[in-house]
Amino acid sequence: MENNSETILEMDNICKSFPGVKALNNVSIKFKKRTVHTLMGENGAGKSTLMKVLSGIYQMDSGTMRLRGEDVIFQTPASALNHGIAMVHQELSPIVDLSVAENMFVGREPVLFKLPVINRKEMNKKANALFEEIGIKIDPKRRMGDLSVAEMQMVEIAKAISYDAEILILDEPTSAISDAEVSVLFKIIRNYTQKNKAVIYISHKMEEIFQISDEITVLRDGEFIGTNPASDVSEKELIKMMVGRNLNEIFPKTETKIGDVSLRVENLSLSGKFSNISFEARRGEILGIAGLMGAGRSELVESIFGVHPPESGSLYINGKEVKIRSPEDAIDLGMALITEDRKLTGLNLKDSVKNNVSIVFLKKLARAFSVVDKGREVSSVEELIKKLSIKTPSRNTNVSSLSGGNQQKVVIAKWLLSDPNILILDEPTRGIDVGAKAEVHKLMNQFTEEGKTVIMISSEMPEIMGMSDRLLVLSEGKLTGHFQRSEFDQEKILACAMNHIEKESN
Amino acid sequence: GAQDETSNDQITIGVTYQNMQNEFILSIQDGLRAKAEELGVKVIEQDGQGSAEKQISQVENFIIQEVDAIVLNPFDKDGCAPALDKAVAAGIPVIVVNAMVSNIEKANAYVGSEDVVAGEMEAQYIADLLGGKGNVAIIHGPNGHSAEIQRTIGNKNVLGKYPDIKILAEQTANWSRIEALNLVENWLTSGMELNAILGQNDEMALGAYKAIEAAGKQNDIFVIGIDAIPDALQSVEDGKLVATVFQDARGQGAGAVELAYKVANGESIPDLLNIPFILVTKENLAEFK
Amino acid sequence: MTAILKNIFNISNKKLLKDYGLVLAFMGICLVLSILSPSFIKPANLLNILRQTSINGILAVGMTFVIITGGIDLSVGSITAVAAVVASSFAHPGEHSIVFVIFSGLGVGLLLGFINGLFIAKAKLAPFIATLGMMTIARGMALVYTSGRPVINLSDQYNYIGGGYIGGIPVPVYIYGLVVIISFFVLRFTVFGRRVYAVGGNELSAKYSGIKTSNIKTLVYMISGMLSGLAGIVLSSRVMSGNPSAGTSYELDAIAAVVIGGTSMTGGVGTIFGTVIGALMIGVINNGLDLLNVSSYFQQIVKGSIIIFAVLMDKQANSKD
Amino acid sequence: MTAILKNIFNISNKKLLKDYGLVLAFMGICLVLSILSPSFIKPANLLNILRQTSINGILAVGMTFVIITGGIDLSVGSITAVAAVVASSFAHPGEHSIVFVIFSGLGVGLLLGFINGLFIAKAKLAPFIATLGMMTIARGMALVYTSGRPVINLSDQYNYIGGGYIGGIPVPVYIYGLVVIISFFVLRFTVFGRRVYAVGGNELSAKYSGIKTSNIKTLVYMISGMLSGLAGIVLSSRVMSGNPSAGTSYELDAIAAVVIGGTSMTGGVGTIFGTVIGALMIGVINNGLDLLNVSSYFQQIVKGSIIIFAVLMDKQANSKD
Ligand SMILES: Nc1ncnc2c1ncn2[C@@H]1O[C@H](COP(=O)(O)OP(=O)(O)OP(=O)(O)O)[C@@H](O)[C@H]1O
Ligand SMILES: Nc1ncnc2c1ncn2[C@@H]1O[C@H](COP(=O)(O)OP(=O)(O)OP(=O)(O)O)[C@@H](O)[C@H]1O
Ligand SMILES: [Mg+2]
Ligand SMILES: [Mg+2]
Repeated sequence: MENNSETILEMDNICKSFPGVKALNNVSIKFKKRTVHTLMGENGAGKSTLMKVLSGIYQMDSGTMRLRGEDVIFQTPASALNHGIAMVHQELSPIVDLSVAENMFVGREPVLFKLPVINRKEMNKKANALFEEIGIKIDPKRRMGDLSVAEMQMVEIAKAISYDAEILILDEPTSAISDAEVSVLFKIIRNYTQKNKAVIYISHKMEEIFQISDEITVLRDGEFIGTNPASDVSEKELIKMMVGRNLNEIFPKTETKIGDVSLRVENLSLSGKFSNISFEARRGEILGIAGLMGAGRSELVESIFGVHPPESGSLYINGKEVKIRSPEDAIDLGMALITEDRKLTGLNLKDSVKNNVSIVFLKKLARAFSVVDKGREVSSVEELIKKLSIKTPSRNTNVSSLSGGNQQKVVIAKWLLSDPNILILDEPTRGIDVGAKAEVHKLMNQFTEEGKTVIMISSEMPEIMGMSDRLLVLSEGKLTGHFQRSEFDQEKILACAMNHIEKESN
Repeated sequence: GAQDETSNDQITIGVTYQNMQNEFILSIQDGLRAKAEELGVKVIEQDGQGSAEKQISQVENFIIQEVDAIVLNPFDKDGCAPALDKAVAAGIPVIVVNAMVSNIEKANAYVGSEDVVAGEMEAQYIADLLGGKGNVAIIHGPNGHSAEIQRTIGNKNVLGKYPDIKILAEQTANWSRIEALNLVENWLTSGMELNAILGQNDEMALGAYKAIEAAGKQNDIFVIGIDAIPDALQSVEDGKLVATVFQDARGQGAGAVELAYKVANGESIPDLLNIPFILVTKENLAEFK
Repeated sequence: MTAILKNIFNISNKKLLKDYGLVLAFMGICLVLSILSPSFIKPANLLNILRQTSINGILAVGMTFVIITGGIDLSVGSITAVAAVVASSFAHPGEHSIVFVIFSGLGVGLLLGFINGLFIAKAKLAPFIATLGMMTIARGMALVYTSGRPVINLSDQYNYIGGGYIGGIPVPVYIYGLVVIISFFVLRFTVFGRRVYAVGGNELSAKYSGIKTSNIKTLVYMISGMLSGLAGIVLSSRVMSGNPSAGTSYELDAIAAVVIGGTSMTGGVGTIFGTVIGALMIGVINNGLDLLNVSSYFQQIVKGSIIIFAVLMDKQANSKD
Repeated sequence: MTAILKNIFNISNKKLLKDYGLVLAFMGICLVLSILSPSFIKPANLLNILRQTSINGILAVGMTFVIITGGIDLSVGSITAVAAVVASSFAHPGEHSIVFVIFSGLGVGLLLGFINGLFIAKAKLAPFIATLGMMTIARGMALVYTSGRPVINLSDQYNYIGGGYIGGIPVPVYIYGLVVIISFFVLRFTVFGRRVYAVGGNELSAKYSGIKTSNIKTLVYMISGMLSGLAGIVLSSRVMSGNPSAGTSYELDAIAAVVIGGTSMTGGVGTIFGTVIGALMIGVINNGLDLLNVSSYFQQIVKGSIIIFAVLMDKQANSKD
C-alpha cells in the first residue's frame, strides 16, 4: 500500500472555534490516494467539524490546507466540490419533494441542448446506471420523502460517489443502514480507492473500522492525537487514544434477578406494519428485538408507546390490561421510548439542552399554577449532563450546536429523567462513541438491577447479543424467532431475521 | 326559486355601491331599497368593497345578467369610468349616484352633488367661525381615494382664499376614528396650537374631538366633519362638533332608483338630479334627526 | 362520488391524484353555482371570471415561486400600485411607445423585487419583514410619485391591454394564460425551477450541493416583483387610470390562492396548476356570490367558509390514499 | 457605540444580549426622535405612545403565542371587530353590568379562537388558511350583527376602559401591562409555556414526549382570540363606538411587532419581551412621524425603512457575537 499512495491533501494546524468551544486546535493530518483514512474520536472530538472545514461549509480560523501541493481555501461547498471534494453528511438532508434522481443531481442537472431545461430522461438514466454499478435497487423516479431512512442514506452515498471526486468524505454513513447495505458500501469504497482516489471515513463502529481502514487518525477534544496504519493498532489502543484511559468491557452485562412480567403484549396488529405480535417482558430483564432494517421493529414499539395505537390486540402492564392511546398515556404508565431518529422525533433543535432534557419531566416539576420548579429542574438536568458526560458549553446551549453523538445523549437524558419503569430504546447507541456507549449500557444494567424493564432494538449484532437476556426476532412484521441468552447464535438469529426474505427467494 | 333572474314583466336594476362598510352608503341603500319596493322593481345589489376594479367586474356581471338598468355609486372617479363605458357599450342605461365618474357625460343621469362642494362647505364654515384667521389641520381620508381627493380640493379651494388661515398639519386617518384619535393626540402633545380641525368624514372628526376633549381643549378648537351620521348629529347637538355636512343619502338612493326605473321603462329623464349638501349646525339640527 | 372520480382519473396518475381533491372541490363549487344561477355557465360569464381572476392570478403565480422557496411576498399589492402609476405616467396618448410603457412597468416591478431579494438573500432578513417594509415603502413611493392623485388620460393602446379583446377573448386572459404556461414550464422543466424546490425543501442541502441559494432566492423575488409590475399594468389599463392606492391588500388574495392550491407555506412543495385552481376558486366564488346577489356581509361568511371547506375536502381526499 | 453598550450590559447575561440589538435599535430611534422633536420625551407623550400601542400590543402578545407554535393568526383584526360590536351592543347605559359586557367580548373572542384552534389542531388545516377563512367569516359576522352600522350610545362605565385614567395613567396602559406580565410569566415559567415552545420547535418530538400537541395548539388560538376580544373592548370603548369595520388589517401590525421582536415565523423561538419592544417600536415610529408632521406619503417610506433598518441592526448585533 504505502509505496503507490502519494499524499493528496495536507491539513496543517487547523483551528476552528465556536462560541464557547474550541472545536479544532492545531489539527494536522495528511491524506493519501488509494487509501481509506478513518477519523475516530469521542462525540464532539471535532471530526465532523474538520470535514466541514474541508468541504467548504465552515471556514477555519487559522491553518493551511494543501491539495495536491497547492494552498487552497474553500469559501463555499461549491468550490470544494469543484476541487474534487465530496461529502456525505452525518445528518441526512434530503429534499423530500424532489425525486431521487433530482436529489442526486441537484446543482449539476443534465440539460437539453445546452438550454437550462432539465433532461429528465438522461438524469434518470445516469442515476440508474450508477445504482446498478454500485449495486443498489432504488427507482430514481421515486419521491425522496417516500424512501426509508436507509434508502435515503444509500442515495446520499450514491450522490457523493457520482461526483467522482478525488476525495470522498463519509461521515458516519453506516449509522442508519443494515449489515447487508454496509457490505455493499464497503465494496463501493474499495472500488473507489482502486481508482486512485482517497476516502475519508468516520465511524464509531470498531469492527467496521478494522474492516475498511488503511489508516486511522484519532482526535480528542479538538486535538490531533495520532495517525496509525490500521494494521498497527489494536482496538484497545485506539480506545485508549480516544478516551485517554483504558476501557475494558464493552458489553458489561451484569446478572440480575429476573422478576415478574411487567409488560405483556397479545396479538398486537397494525395493518401493513406488523401482525399478531405477542411477547412479554419482565422486571430486571433486557429484552432485545433484532431484525433487519424495515422489519417493523420501530413501528411495533411506537405502537406500544401510543404513537400509532395498534388496530387490534391487547396490552397488559403488571398484569392489568391497559389502553394506550397516546404517548402521554404511555408515559403516565411509566414507559419511556428513546426513538431512533433524534432529529425527527427526539429533539427540539431550536431549544437548549436543559429544555430538551426536562420536557417530559416538566409535569412532575410543576408547582402551584403549574409553574416549573426551576431549581429542581436545573439540578436534575445538571446531574444528567454529568452522568452522561454530555459535552456542551452549558445547559443553556442550543442542542443544534452539539455534535451528533452528544445530541443523542441529550435524548437519552430526557427519558432517564422521566424515571420510567419500562424503558424502550430504539437504536440507542447509534452515533455515540465507545465511552458513551459503555455509559448507556451501564445505565441499562443499573436499570434492570433496580428491577425495571428494558426493551432494546439494535441493528448491531454484538451489542444486542451482548446486552440482552432474551431476544425476539422480527421479520416483515412477524415474530420469527425467540432466543434465551444461552441459545444466542448469530447465524440462527440472522436466519430468523431473513426468514421471510429467504422464503420469497426460494 | 328566488333566482329567476330577469323575468320579463319585472324590471331588474343592478346596483353597485362603493363600499358597504360605510355608514353613509348604507343610508343610500336604505333609500334605494324603500323606493324600489314602492316601485316594484327588483334590485341586484353588489358591494364594491372599496375597489374600482371590483365595481367594473360587478358591472360586467350585470351585463351578463341582462339587467334593465344600472345604478353606479362609483368608488373612484377615474377608475370606475370603464364600468360606465362597458354598460353603455352593452346598451344598458346607467344612473350614477352620490359620487362622480370622469366620463359622467355618458351616463343617463347623475344624482347627487360633487364631493368638492362638501369640502368647500366645511372649510367655509370653519373659515367663517375663525373670522378668516387661525391655524387649522386637515384629517384626510385614505390617500388617493376619490372622496379624499375631491374633499381636499374643496377644503383648499376655500382655505386658499384666506391668507391668514394657516394649515399647520395634514395627515391621513383612513376614515378611521381610532386613527384620527391617535393622530390628534400626537398633534396636541407636540404643542401644535390649533384653532380648528377639518375631518373629511364624521368618524375622523369624532375621533379628533375625543382627543381634544381629553386634552381639555374643547373650547379652543373647532371640529367639523362630513356625512351627518347619527353619532355626529348627536355630537353636534351636544355642542361638541361644531357642524357636519349632510348629504341626503336616502334621497339620493331613492332618486337614483326612480330614474333608473323610468329610463328602463323608456321614459325620458333629466340628466341631473341635484341633491345638494346641507350644512348641519345646532340651529338646523332638528331637521336631520 | 369520490370513488367514481377515482375511476375516471386513473389512480396510477399520481400527480393528478394529488391535486384531485382540490379539483373536485372546485368542480363541486362550479356545479352548485351553475344550478343556483343559470347565468353562471354562460360563456360570457366564464370569460368574465377569467378576466376578473387574471390580476390576482398573475400575482399568485409570482407568489408561488416565492412560497416554494419558503418565503413570502407581502409587497405585491404595493408594487402593483407603483407599476400602475409609473406605467400610466408614460402612457398618455402620443407620448411614448407602448413597448416602452410596458417595460417601464415591468422594470420598476423587477427593480423593487430585486431590492426585496437583496434584503432577504444577502442581508438575510426574514422575508416577512423585508417585504412588509417594502409594502409600506412602495405604497409611499406610489403616493409621492403621483402626489396622491391618480394618473389619468391614458392612450387607447394602453387601454387595450386591460380592456381589449382578441377573437372575443379578453386580452388579460391571454396575458394570464401566457404567464401560467411559462411559469409552469419554468418551474417544472428547467434547472432553475428544480432549484427553487431544492432551496425551499432543504436550503442547507441545496447549499451543500453547490447551489448559490441566495441567487435563487433573489430571482424568485424578482419574478414576483416583475409579475406584480405586470399586474399593475393590467390593472391600471383595466380601470384606465393609475391609482396609487390600487392593489391594497392584494397580497392576501394572492397568498390565499397559492395556499388553497396546495403549496405549503414552509416551502419545498407546490405547483402552478394548484395555484391556478386556487385563484380560479376565489374568482368563481366572488363571481358566483355576486350573481346570486348574496348580501355582501353574508358573502364574506360564505366565502370564508367555502375556502375552509374546499381545503378541508382536499385534505380528506389526499389523506385517504 | 456597540462596544460601549456591550460593556454596559454585561455580556455574560446571554438573555439580554440576544435582544440587545433590537433594544439598541429601539433606543436609537427614540434618541433621534427626542432630538428632532422636543415634545417626544414629554411624559404626556410617552403615555400617549403607550396608550396608542396598547391595542396592537395586546394583539401582538396573543400572536406571539401562536407564532411560537409555528402558526399564524390572520383573524385577530376581524375578531377584534366582532368583540367590539358584541360588547358594545351590551354596553348601552344602564342595560347590563360592566362585568357581563366585558365577559361577552372576551367570550366571543375566545369562542372564535377556539374554532380556529379546532380547524388547525384537529382538522389539521394550515393555520394560514383556517385563520384567513375566519378573518373573512368574522368580519362578515360583525357586519351582519350590526347591519353594517356602528353601535353607539355606550355607557360611561364602558368608556372608562379605553378612556379612563388611574393615577394619571390611562387605563389601557394598565390593561396592556397586565397582559404583558401574565403572558411573560405563563410563557416563561409555566409548564404550558414550555410546551408551547416544544410544539413550535419540533411538533413530532413534542408528541413523542407525551405532549398533547393539538391541545396546546388549540389553546394558543384561544389565547389569541381572547386577547383579540380584549383589544376589541379597549378599542370600542376608546372611540365610544363598536364599528364592524374596526381592526381591518390589524393582523399585519401585530405580526410585524412579533417578528420585529425576534420571534421566528417558523416557530419554536420568541419572547414576550421582544414582542413588547416590537410593538413599542411601531408605536414610537407612528407617534414620532406624526409629531414631526412628516407628510403622510413620506411617512410610509420612512416607516418601512425604519422597520427594515431596525431589524437589520438587530441581526448585525447578534451575528457579531
Ligand atoms: N455550528 C456549531 N456551533 C457551535 N458549536 C459547534 C457547531 N458545530 C460543532 N460545534 C461544537 O464543536 C465540537 C465538535 O463537534 P463535531 O460535530 O465536530 O464533533 P464530532 O467529532 O463529529 O462528534 P460526533 O461523533 O458526535 O459526531 C462540539 O463540541 C460541538 O458542540
Ligand atoms: N412514516 C412512515 N411512512 C411510510 N412507511 C413507513 C413509515 N415508517 C416506517 N415505514 C415503513 O414501515 C416498515 C417498517 O419500518 P420500521 O422503521 O418499523 O423498521 P425497523 O425494523 O425498525 O427498521 P429500522 O432499523 O430501519 O428502524 C418499513 O418498510 C418502513 O419503510
Ligand atoms: Mg460528527
Ligand atoms: Mg427502526
